[in-house]
Amino acid sequence: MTEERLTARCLSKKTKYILSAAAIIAVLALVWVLEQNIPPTSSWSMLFTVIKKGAIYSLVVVSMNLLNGFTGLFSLGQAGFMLIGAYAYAIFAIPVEAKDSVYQYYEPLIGFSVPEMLTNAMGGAGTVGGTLGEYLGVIILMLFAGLVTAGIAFLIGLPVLRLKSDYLAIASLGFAEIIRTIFQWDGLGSVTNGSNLLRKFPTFSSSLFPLIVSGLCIAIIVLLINSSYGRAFKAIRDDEIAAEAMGVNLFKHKQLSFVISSFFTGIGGAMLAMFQATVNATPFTSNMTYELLLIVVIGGIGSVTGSVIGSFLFIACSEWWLRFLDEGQFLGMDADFMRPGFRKVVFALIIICIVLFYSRGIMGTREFSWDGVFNFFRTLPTRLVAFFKALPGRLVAFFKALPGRIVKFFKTLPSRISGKVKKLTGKTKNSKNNHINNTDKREEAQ
Amino acid sequence: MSKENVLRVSDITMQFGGVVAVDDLSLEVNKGEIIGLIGPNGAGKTTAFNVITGVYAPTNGAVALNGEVIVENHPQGKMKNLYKGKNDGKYKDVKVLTPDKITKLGVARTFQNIRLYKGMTVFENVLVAMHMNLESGIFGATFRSGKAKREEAQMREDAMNLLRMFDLEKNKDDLATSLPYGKQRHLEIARALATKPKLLLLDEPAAGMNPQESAELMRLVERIRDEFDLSVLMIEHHMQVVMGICERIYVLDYGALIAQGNPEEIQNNPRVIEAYLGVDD
Amino acid sequence: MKKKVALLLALVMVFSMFAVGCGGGGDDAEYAGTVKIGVFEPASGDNGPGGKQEALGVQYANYVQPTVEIGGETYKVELVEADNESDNGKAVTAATNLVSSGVSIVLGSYGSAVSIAAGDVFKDAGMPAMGITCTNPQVTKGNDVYFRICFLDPFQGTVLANYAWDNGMRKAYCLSKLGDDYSVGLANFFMQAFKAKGGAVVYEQFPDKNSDFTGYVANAKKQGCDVFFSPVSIEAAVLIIDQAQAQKLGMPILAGDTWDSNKVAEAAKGTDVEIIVTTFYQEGGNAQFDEGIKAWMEEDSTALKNNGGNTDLAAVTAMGYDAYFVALEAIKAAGSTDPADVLAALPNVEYDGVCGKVVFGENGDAVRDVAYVKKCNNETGKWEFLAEQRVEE
Amino acid sequence: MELLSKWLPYILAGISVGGQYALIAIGYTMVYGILRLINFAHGDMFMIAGLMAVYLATALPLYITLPLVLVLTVMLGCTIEVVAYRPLRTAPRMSIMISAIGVSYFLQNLALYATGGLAQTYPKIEWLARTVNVFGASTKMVTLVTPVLVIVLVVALVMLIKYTKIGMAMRAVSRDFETSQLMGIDINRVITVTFVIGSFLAAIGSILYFTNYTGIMPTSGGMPGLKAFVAAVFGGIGSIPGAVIGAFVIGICENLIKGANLTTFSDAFTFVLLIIILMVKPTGLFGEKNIDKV
Repeated sequence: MTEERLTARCLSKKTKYILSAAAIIAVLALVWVLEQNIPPTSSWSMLFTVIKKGAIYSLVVVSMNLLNGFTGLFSLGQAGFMLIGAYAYAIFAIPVEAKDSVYQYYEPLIGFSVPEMLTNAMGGAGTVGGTLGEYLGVIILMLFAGLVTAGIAFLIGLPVLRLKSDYLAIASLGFAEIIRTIFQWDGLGSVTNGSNLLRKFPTFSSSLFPLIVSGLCIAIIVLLINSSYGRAFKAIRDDEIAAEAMGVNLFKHKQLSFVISSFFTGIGGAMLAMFQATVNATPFTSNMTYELLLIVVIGGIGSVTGSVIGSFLFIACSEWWLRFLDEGQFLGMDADFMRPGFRKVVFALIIICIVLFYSRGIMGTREFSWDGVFNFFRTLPTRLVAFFKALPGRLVAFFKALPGRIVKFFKTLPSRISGKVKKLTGKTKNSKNNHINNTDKREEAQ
Repeated sequence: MSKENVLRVSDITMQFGGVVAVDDLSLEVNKGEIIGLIGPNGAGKTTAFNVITGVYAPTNGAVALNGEVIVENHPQGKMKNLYKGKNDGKYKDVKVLTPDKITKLGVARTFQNIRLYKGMTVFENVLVAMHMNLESGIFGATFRSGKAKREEAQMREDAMNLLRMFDLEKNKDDLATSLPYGKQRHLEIARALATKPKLLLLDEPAAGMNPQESAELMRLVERIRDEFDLSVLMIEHHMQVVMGICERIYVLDYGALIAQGNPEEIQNNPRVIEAYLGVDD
Repeated sequence: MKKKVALLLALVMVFSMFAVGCGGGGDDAEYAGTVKIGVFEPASGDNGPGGKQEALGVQYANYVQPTVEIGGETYKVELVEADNESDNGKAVTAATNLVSSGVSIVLGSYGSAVSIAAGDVFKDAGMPAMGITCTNPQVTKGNDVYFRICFLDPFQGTVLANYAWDNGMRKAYCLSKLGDDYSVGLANFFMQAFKAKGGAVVYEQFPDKNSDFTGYVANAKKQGCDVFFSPVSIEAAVLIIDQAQAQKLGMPILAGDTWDSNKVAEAAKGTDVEIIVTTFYQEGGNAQFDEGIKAWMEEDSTALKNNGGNTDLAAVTAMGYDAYFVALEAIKAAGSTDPADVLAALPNVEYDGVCGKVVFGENGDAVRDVAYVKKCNNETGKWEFLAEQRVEE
Repeated sequence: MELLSKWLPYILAGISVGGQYALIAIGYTMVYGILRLINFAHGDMFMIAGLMAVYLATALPLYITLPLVLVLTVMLGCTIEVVAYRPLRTAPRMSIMISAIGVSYFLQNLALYATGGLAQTYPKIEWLARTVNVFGASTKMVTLVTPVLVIVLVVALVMLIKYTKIGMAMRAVSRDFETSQLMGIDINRVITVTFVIGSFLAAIGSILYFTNYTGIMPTSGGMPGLKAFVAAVFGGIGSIPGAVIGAFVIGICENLIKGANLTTFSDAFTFVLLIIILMVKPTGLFGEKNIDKV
């Protein structure tokens, strides 16, 4: 019996590969079919906004999770790195004849456009080769954006990664703000167009593009996490001192994680630029980083699957599903309190609830696996049957006990409120362990 | 007794400000030996470990591994005035290796207050310790190059062997922290062995164990020494364990070495008895 | 405990989804159908106050004329508003949202930056868009679907520069906001024109979310300028006036159309700060419109609040009113609610509005050659008409 | 003399804004000293205090409004502590920090909803807002009042911490959380008092700050909050005099930079300063070396 269960539980590696490939193809095909059939004026076209932005955010959030969740580095520089990626892409992608209208007040310094050059080199606009060339140029530039971001991250990492937890957070936040200012500076106007919009660079129109790019990048991150290096990162997260004692070079591995995370953040930034069709530095504030961090938490710190689910949920809620809260109607009635901004209040409340009551997030540290899915469905019938069998009894018991409970609730309310304070004092004892844990070597001296 | 020297700690003083945690400590470990480091609580034993493994830079003194100096320091800056040791001026060089470098040179340790990687499985805990010997770069490892695949397979096999030796293979996929206390101690040793050390530092390996478990541990330590061809330096409070397997014992009190010798000598040393039991006036 | 909270949350979500479903219904039977007009305006952020005033004009126009005749049948006009939050990033999704809600034409936005940022969304969807007071040339340039009914910054900048020069000002302090295409653009065109005349300029920019203008006012004083040119948002305007008063700026403040707002006038009330602006419309230019909208605002408390608590008119409100009627004309001319038809009909629409005649010329920009110069009366806190300014080509 | 008259307006502005940062920074530094928590919501509480004054002043006279604002802000601060931080006492530090970010997000959005995204104008406190002349430079009265008030409050606070029983308890808790608990100190009481003091000072800071810069937006708390936090780090987090000095340094430098026509960099400079100090002296000006252990 147990033997049989064990074999039933695990699918073979080959099956998993086939399933994954089939799932990916199915999703991409579905998106493609939907895109062909849903006109932009349909209310369902918001779906594509969610897919595009969700895919981009997934990549950025997963790279943030690599840093915060897998390496335990509390870095808050994400928005700054996205900004670098976005600019690195945009500056070199603006077609030559559009430069004058984009750089209205400056003499553009970069006199070429990579996608354009490749389009011309491979057969000119309109031809098959030209189109391929443009794609190639875009891909090259996205890699370039990642590399530039990684390079700058390397330099920032040199001083910043020697700092500990909170100091690291605040220093990286500071660097992000400095980056933002530099990119807005008039003096660099001939490259960055000062604080003004960069636009007219090639963008994508199909949701497949960000899906595929983000998917590939996330796959690479997952491979990394599952490699020996990923284990070293996790060891640093769990216990820096023990990691170092087992021969893990702390600085080198922190730097690796930081640079790789920034590389993918840069690519994410480039895609965000393409999604928005314009870039300027203003929106890349610390609030953007906080938003990303909240998504990491909602998904689960230390879960790639969670980050991806969290991103799509977050984007769908904030851009689409909760919009009705702003529109002044509730169940068909006019509701005065539902004016613009109400959506965000509700949204913020939901987030606080998640942080307070589900600090492990949607996935905790678990990951998606075919075994998990199959086991879920395999055991579903039995569990459902059990649930419904037990339901009448439980309902009866519940309603029987209800009056007594309500009375008890109000009777004990005063004493519980006064008792709460004491209880919390007792609890704090354990907390101290977490409190100091990975902070100082000194504490374990004696 | 012309045994090959593995570890030589010379004149180590460790001060935190004006507080002397280790006072002018010298000790030696030779190849294949099991050496005990004992002393009352707060005597500076763990601090000595921390100096040897590079967690702290000593205020003065040197540590040599296989004849090669890995740590050397002398009082500098503010410490010049605060230094209370005797050997001022004897050490000129400053050499402070980070713990990971020292581990690479062949010193592995366990921790008094078990420091396993909480979020990782038993198997992964051991694999991490093998990471430092990985030759593939990050690209190879990520994209699973042929070499990386071979290395990974080798690592997994070695790790399984280690787990088997410590009777942990059934717990392979459990979270490290879900293990019972005694097994966590074993896992820490297994993890330390995974770094392929020449010298193993055990910080109270028998803490919290009953006599039977302690006895098993003794046999295990001896077996490790023989099978892995290494030397062991251990801090231990269980006199049964220390006296049972250690060839030589160093006794620390208030940071300073008060006695050394074989178990018998130590047991009869009046200063040791005094340190442990106090004196009647 | 946790499970219960989870269940509760899930219930709320499900409930909400139903609310969405139910909220959508309710077509009135008396009309042949509904035509939707998108209002793409900031309701929050820096340009929130201006965006709200501009949207007021559209809302009032919708109140005056809630139906439109298309092909002999009466259609109800419904406004769909989307808040772009004065943020270039949010502008894109707000615009997508408008497009996806099935509007026939989009009006807005106040603030050029968001219009530029969202331009491509409209372009890709083939959705006609009509800028009301976004004056930066880049809004319509190279974008076939974006039109506008106001004048442009090169024109406004020149008007302001001429005014400054003609009034004996020789050195100008220019202040714009980082990343705000409107203020940066207008400041640049002003400087070009002012320098061409032989004037000197000092140029500075302040960062996003800045509320400390002490240094900027002090700099203008230190440099010995004759005029303080700051075509920035209303939010910043109020703070600048406050600092100018505290530090005794001692020079007139010159600004563009954004400052033509009762909020600004109110801030200047009781101070001795001299403020001069150029704008699209002069209150009293069309008595019928003025009275009508004032009466409407008196009745509608939300509208009154959005206008800043009193019924003084901003030029952008009048422009919003005109824009709505231009849009109706276009829909009538198209004879359909399909955005593509409206887009085809739009270039040829002509309309005589309260702010003058709207005829679309090159790039889809309205042909405008008049700006009104107004000055703030510090005692009454009202705008007073000063001059009509044209530019000799 | 000419040099002075040229730079005086900037220095005055710097002292004034520095004092206001100081009042916020004390809240940060005290909370951090005790809970090891960067209270990201502190800056937003400062903004909410401003908004409360705006709304209360429409119905009540100023002499009732202002004390009421102080009381309500203190209550808000304690509520945040009880609702968002206290349940997480046993959770890892990152959770509580994220909870703080969540609260900050909530307060900002609540303000956005309440104001409809429009900037509110702070009620004019005649005495503080009137223009005065200092050595030829015109400025608001609040510029002169701020540094004096800050010094008075800081002295009072230091006395409180040094000489009262609760002050002693606070010092003990910030030194060693666990031991002081074993010694019978009521941790929650100490934390509540910390939040009371922090919120109270933030409320006073908000009165001074918004009298100086009269526009309040939902995001108004962000930058001053961040700068005040940098000031706290600069002075050595946990140290009250350090936070005050750090705040004045940042306020003055920031305005001098504006005076040097580098206005674009006035915000970024704060962070440059932060990074320099973290590189050179990671524990800040007056920070203790093994601060992490506390």
